[in-house]
Amino acid sequence: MAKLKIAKYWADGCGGCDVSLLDTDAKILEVAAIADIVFWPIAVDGKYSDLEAAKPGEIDITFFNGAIHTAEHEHIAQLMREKSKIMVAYGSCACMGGIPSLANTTDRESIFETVYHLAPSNDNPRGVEPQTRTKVPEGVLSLPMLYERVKRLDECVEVDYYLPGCPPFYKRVADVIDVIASGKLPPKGSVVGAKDKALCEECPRERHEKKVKEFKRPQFAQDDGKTCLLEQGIVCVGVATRGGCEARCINANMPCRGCYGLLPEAMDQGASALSAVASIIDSNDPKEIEKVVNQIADPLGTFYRFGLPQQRVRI
Amino acid sequence: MAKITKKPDKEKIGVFLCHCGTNIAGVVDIPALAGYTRDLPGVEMVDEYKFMCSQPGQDLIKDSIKKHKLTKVIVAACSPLMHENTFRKACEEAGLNRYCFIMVNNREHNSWVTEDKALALQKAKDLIRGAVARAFWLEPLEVKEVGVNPNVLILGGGIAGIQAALDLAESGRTVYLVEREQSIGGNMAKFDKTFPTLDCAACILTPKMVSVGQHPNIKLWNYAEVDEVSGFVGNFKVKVRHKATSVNFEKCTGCGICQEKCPVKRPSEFDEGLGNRKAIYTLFAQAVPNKPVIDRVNCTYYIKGKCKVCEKFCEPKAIDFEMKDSVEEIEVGSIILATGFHLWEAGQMPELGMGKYPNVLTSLQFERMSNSSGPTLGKILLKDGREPESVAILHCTGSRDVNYHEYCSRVCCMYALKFAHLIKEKTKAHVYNFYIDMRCFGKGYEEFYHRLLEENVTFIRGKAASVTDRAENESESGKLIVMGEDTLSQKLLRLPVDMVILTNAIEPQLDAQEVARKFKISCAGGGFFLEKHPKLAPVATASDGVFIAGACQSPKDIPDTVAQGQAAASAVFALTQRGKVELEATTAIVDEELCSGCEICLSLCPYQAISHNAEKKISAINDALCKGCGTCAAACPSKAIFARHYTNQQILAELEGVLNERI
Amino acid sequence: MQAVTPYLEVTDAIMEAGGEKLKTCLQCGACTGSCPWAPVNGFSVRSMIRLSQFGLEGIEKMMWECSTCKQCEVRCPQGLPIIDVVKAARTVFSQGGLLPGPLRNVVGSLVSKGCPWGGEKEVRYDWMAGRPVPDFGPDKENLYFTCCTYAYDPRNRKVGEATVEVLNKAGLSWGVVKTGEVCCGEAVNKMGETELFGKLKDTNHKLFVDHKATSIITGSPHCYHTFTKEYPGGYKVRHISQVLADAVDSGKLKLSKSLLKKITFHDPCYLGRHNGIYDEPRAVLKAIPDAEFVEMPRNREDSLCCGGGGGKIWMEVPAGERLSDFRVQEAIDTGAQILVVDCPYCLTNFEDSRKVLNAEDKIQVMDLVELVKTVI
Amino acid sequence: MGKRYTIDPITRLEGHGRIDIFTDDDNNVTNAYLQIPQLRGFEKFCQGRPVEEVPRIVTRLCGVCPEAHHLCSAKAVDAVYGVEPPSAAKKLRELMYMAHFVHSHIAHFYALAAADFVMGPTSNPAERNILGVVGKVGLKIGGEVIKQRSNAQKVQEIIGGKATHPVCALPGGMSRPITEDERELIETMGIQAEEFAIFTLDLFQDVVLKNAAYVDVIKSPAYQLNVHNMGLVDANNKVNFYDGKVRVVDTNGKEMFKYSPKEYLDFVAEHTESFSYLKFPFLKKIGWKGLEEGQDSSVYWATPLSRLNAADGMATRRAQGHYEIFFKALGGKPVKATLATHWARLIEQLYAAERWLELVRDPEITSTELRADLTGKIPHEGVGILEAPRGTLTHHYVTDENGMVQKVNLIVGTTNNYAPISISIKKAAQGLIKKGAKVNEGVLNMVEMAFRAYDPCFSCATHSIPGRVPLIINLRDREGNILDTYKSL
Repeated sequence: MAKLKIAKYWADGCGGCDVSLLDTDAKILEVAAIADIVFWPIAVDGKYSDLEAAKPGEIDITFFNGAIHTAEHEHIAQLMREKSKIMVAYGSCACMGGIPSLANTTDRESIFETVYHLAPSNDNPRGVEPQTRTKVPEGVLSLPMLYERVKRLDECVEVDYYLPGCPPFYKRVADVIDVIASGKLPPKGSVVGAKDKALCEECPRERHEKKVKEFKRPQFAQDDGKTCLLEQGIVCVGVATRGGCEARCINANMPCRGCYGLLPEAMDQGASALSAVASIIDSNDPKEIEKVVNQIADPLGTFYRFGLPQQRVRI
Repeated sequence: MAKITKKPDKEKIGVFLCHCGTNIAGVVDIPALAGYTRDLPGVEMVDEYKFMCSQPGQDLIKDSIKKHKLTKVIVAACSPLMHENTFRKACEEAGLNRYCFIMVNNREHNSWVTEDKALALQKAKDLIRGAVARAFWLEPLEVKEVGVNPNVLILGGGIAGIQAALDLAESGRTVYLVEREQSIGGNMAKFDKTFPTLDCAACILTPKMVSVGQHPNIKLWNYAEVDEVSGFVGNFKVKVRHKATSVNFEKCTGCGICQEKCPVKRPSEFDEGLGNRKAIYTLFAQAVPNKPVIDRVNCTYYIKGKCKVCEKFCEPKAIDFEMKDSVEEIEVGSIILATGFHLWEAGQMPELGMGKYPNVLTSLQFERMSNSSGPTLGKILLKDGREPESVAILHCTGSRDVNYHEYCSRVCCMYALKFAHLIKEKTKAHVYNFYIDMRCFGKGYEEFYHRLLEENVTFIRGKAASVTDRAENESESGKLIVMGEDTLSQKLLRLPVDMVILTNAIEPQLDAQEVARKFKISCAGGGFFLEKHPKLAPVATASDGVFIAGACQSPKDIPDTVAQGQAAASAVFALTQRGKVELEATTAIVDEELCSGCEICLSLCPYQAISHNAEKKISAINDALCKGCGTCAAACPSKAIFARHYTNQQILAELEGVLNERI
Repeated sequence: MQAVTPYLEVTDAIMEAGGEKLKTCLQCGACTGSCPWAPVNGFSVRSMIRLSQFGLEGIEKMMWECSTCKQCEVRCPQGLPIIDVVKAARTVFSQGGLLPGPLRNVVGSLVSKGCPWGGEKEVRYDWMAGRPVPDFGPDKENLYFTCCTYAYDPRNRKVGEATVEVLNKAGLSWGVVKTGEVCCGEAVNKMGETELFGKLKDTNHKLFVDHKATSIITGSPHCYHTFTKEYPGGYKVRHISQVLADAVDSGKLKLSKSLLKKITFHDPCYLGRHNGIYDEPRAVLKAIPDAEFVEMPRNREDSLCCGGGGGKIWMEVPAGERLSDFRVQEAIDTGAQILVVDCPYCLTNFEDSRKVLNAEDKIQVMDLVELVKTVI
Repeated sequence: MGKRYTIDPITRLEGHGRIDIFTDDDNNVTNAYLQIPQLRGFEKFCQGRPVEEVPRIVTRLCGVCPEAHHLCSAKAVDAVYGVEPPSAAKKLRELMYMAHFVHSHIAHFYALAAADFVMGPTSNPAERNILGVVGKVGLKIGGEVIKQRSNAQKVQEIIGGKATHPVCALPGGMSRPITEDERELIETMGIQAEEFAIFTLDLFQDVVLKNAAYVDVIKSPAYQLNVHNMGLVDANNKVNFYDGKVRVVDTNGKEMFKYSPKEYLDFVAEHTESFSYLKFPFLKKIGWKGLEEGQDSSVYWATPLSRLNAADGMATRRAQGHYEIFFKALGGKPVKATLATHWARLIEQLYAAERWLELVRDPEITSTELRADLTGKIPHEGVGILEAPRGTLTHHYVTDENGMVQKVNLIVGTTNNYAPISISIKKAAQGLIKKGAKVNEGVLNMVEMAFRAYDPCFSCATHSIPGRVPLIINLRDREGNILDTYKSL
């Protein structure tokens, strides 16, 4: 078998996805054995012109991480799509928007206001804001306009596989590399490197009847270290999140925030989580239920931490 | 990250448009609708008929299924509540699974509520498009049948339960009649006369009670309660706890000597606190069975460890102080709940003086007082033994009142008239009735009201505001003063009377919620048991095989209660006579590939149909118990549970169809 | 009988002005039967509501009979907010200066001076002169809000003065914002002057927010009611009786002096029925050494209105119709030597009735705080 | 005006860090601009979130240094609640953080910086990468690099739940203790980390310091920068990464001031230019004087080099030895050679490894007393400061009384260095691009070396561009026409 040509690229992300690939350690050498990395800016010097010169379909697999926040991101995504046989949305940002898409709770203007006018460390007496065009003595400098809304990769180009996680757990990345090496790829559109079952399946904690009288924020809860966090009144999104990460946050005694994304049959991760959490409130009294629900500090930012661009009802 | 979904196979859909006379066709342009429908994807044929539910209409559907080899059928007619079964059967007779059929409600949802014909046509198109889109995703479901145990459990030995028990026993069923008091009879046994005919309540009730006691097919289990119910329609298992009576009924002859000799005196609950009873006691003289029980809370022996006077005098040696509760499990196929009502304590309305002034009585207290076997032997007397010179009867005590019970208690107007009559008959007192509206709706009721008007009772159109003993002048001293406005004369009234009778609201039994949970039925607003449908299935409940009768369903008078008792009996009869029941196929099912075992669903199921499979670490649903309510499917964060016939795909396809002009 | 035609525009106007539940009235008359005014002047709330349902003449007179004591509301089987209907009727009918004369003066004074009693702004804080009244600031926990009546009315001033002493004795961290307070607006709101009320509310609310007040103590139940029910909030509000009950309960305030007297307590409508505060003042009274506490026949939820609410404190009520006269008599009949109140309107009315009834030697009327002052 | 070169203007390729170098008619560099063309808005969208969740959100500022953000955020959140974590919790945090420094510095040195030195700055770009380095130094060493970095990641994963985007810090403490087995494992790895740090320093000596040509490059004027120095120091003015006060030492090596986190607004301010989304922090007491060097300028840097310049020494034995060698070799404090930053980084790596061992051998490290009592604490406002591998990191939060975030301000490691990087680039360009000289890829890479010394991470800085900066360098004439373009994606 000829060596595969693999590319990796990021858009609006944090670089954690690249680190996750490095974290496969020895596996990365196996990758080198089966594939040539033709394009990976974090580790390999490459030329944009090479990429552009490539023929359509010349790259076998592109791992694309990060969400789409500027025209540039979209442009590269389209270019990579054209040049690649397989496009993998790598990591939560590419799959579903990720944490950068929390910016969709606000707008560009408010971000500018906060960063350039309200930040207490600002010394900006003339109220300067970044401009798309700035005249300097030597010429004109331009900046790209930010999109108003952060998008998922598959809102811009067709995606063949989704590899979720923030970042994807390196063991699952290694699994996916094995699958690629074996050549036995699942049907297009599949989620890879994650389970079809919710995180609860992997969660080592004990479960009993779920009846919650009160929701507590983690810092005020006395976690016993072994009982289902939800049962202890600590909001955990694991019930509405794909497994695959081996419940590492929960093993560190912290609740899941849903980075592996929505379950195969679910339509909206936040709605699923919310309906599950709402179902376990131990009361029939609407007033008490309202009181308990209000104890959930930040439903939007908790249940849609990673997937705002994916929610069915757009804000 | 949507799951890969398979495109549904090609379908042959037949659509049948019902005119419903002019009900639908008068508003919706049926030919235009037919033309539109014909072009929808998957639609093989479209036909229309004046009355699709008629025999020719059904034949049309059957013939078309065969002729066109239809795989799915849609009928656009009235509400599925009316004729879904009709058309399902038609489909089945033509060899098509009944779940491959959809009914579009083109009448209640459209023609009856839409004036603009163009809009009505548009809406009909939208609804049919939705049904067609959904039809692709429908799957045939298997309908299972189970046998029905002919035995019946009736909970509650009031008039409703008595009537149902007698009817069913006559039909040859074995009836377990479980009553928590030591005698059957219920509230009716406390009444004096019944309105509007003024029959003596005991005269019409006791013969039935005796029949129950004697009937070979009735197992009368008094002083017993249901601990646990499991199983499902036709196959219930019920654990009944026989409370320790401390009296061996086999040996007891009912001679009554023990009651005579017992030194303890307690206010009698049966007499609503107006008279006394002993620590060993029967409820009343005509009790069935007429055998006493020991009230262990108040019995000197149980408190202090000695006394045993009753034992000393009991010749048959029937007293058994060591008796313990015993639990017996029975198997029955159907259950009737006839648990009756509770009379609201008006103590929550302090302005009416209940509990504060001795001559303010509840309605049941008055019944007991007026009853010739009651504490005053039927005499209407004040606390000091005098006969009252004036009595006020206050209607709507805690009924029709958002602060207490929003509903009308339905019987108060009539018994208030009866009380007025009895007072007039037995005393020289003047009677005032404070009412908001006079509700006399039954057979002979208005006539009874008319009779009372002639009997010189004063009717005051206004709700009494307060009762006080604070006299402002000599003539008020020693009286109860009722304040209220006569709204018709627009005068504020200050009425000094000797006695005040309240018409306390009728409430569900205090443990109604608990009983509902045990039998997996629901409670409606106000806490009364919820029937399956107020008009179409008034004695059935959401739990198949469990029926309700009498005041546990809503406040009602004796004629209605007896009628419902018989209705419940006939429903049970029909069920047991058939001998088999179909289990609803539209149950929920767990996808084992998707269930993570988070156990969210477990505590949510109102029918306790879900259990945790410890081996597979996932949830499992018992088909026979599941009612397909969908609560678990909605809550399941994995969407690993889906409700058959209402899958997400089906619902979304229908929505998509309704909302999207192009499907 | 003269035939009339319903004037439903008026009905609509009343419904729009806050009486939207008007039509749910069953006309059962429980309200009239409960109303303390009905027996003395024949006022029928039900009748007023009926007329309102048709927009007929007569509302405009009847509506001023109500002192918003809430007795009817608690008994209304339909849960109709009757006071809102009265208020709405007043809003509709008093537009264009149709207020009864005495109330016009009140409104004028509120507009120009921010107080209903005609007192100048400058003298509002005079009562504090020479008294240890701390300034409210960031270092203080509680802001004490001075009711206009305590500030301007000579009899009521004594209550304010007692309050200073008692709060200091209890070691409470408190202070007064000694500029910018205006009337809480409760009465004028019930008089239907919603716009004026809005202005007063905004002024005080801004004062609270500007001073970062998180906890407010009021002497008058009317201020308490308005701050908790009508103001935007953001601060905890306590009535002085709650503060005293707390201080007594926690031992911060010791009631150490003996009081060999029989005392009774009158529940002000706005403390009791409107806000459910019944136990706190009683707890304080029962903690007074040696005092014998007796209840009047009409107590707690059944308490008889003094007749001063809803603007009626400024209106002339003919002799024989004054509720306070009946109430003081009721107190005398219990054998009590002191009638304790904790509302400036009740205090004012009862002091008047004492004189009218020539009962000045039979019974004393004291505010709760005044009485507490004498036993610490 | 000369010829107009138009090199395929890939105008849509605009999301990368971009350097525009303007030349005059004689092809002399007149100015150079570094533009950062993106912004993500964490400061805004963290508003309304519960403050305890912020440490779990801000990790996504940067997947390369998430521990820095997690722990800095945790410190700020502690301050918001006005609590100090128990000492075991602090030690556990610092232990994780030392592993993070080791991981980060290894990654930077071997994956990014070493290529320039080991392969040569003008070597074939196709080989100028980590694989080239491994090829040259040997596969065994390559394997060791991977192993050591991996070990450091493992330690962070044990303590933090995940190495990339840890979750362990709660207001006032840590969520989970470590077991004795875990402690032993971490100790074993620490011993190796220390050895490897020594090895790397030796390697640096061999390939860089013993090569006169490279030393010339390091000392060449194009790579000198005369600005103030910032760094976190402990009570003894020794370098500290997790805790202490920020010390600023001027261009002459004299202490200008020292401040604690909550005072930061008195000492640092940020200047905005319309051509970039990134702000320029500067010393507030001096005031913004533009992109200028010198004692009078308010520009400072916050890098491994500045940290060494700003401190009086290292708190561990072996690192202190190298600290002394370092300043002796480079002519005393403060060192102004940009490229010496690489060396400073390796000394820090050694310090981190030594401190790692100290902490893991502390008997308290397996304690389960990890949470401060929050009862009765009303959250309000807090500032956290620590040293990220790429510079001093400041997180500042204000919350309502329920601990819901109302304001967030961030001054991130690399942001501190925006002004010095800009000046360094301009100087390098002016030094390297001369009249008549052919501008080739190698020359432009040498411009980029000035930039790379800072290990700039604009993922953090603008909370925008992830990972190492992909660059476009445009060479423009006075009219702004692009003469030449160099792109590294």
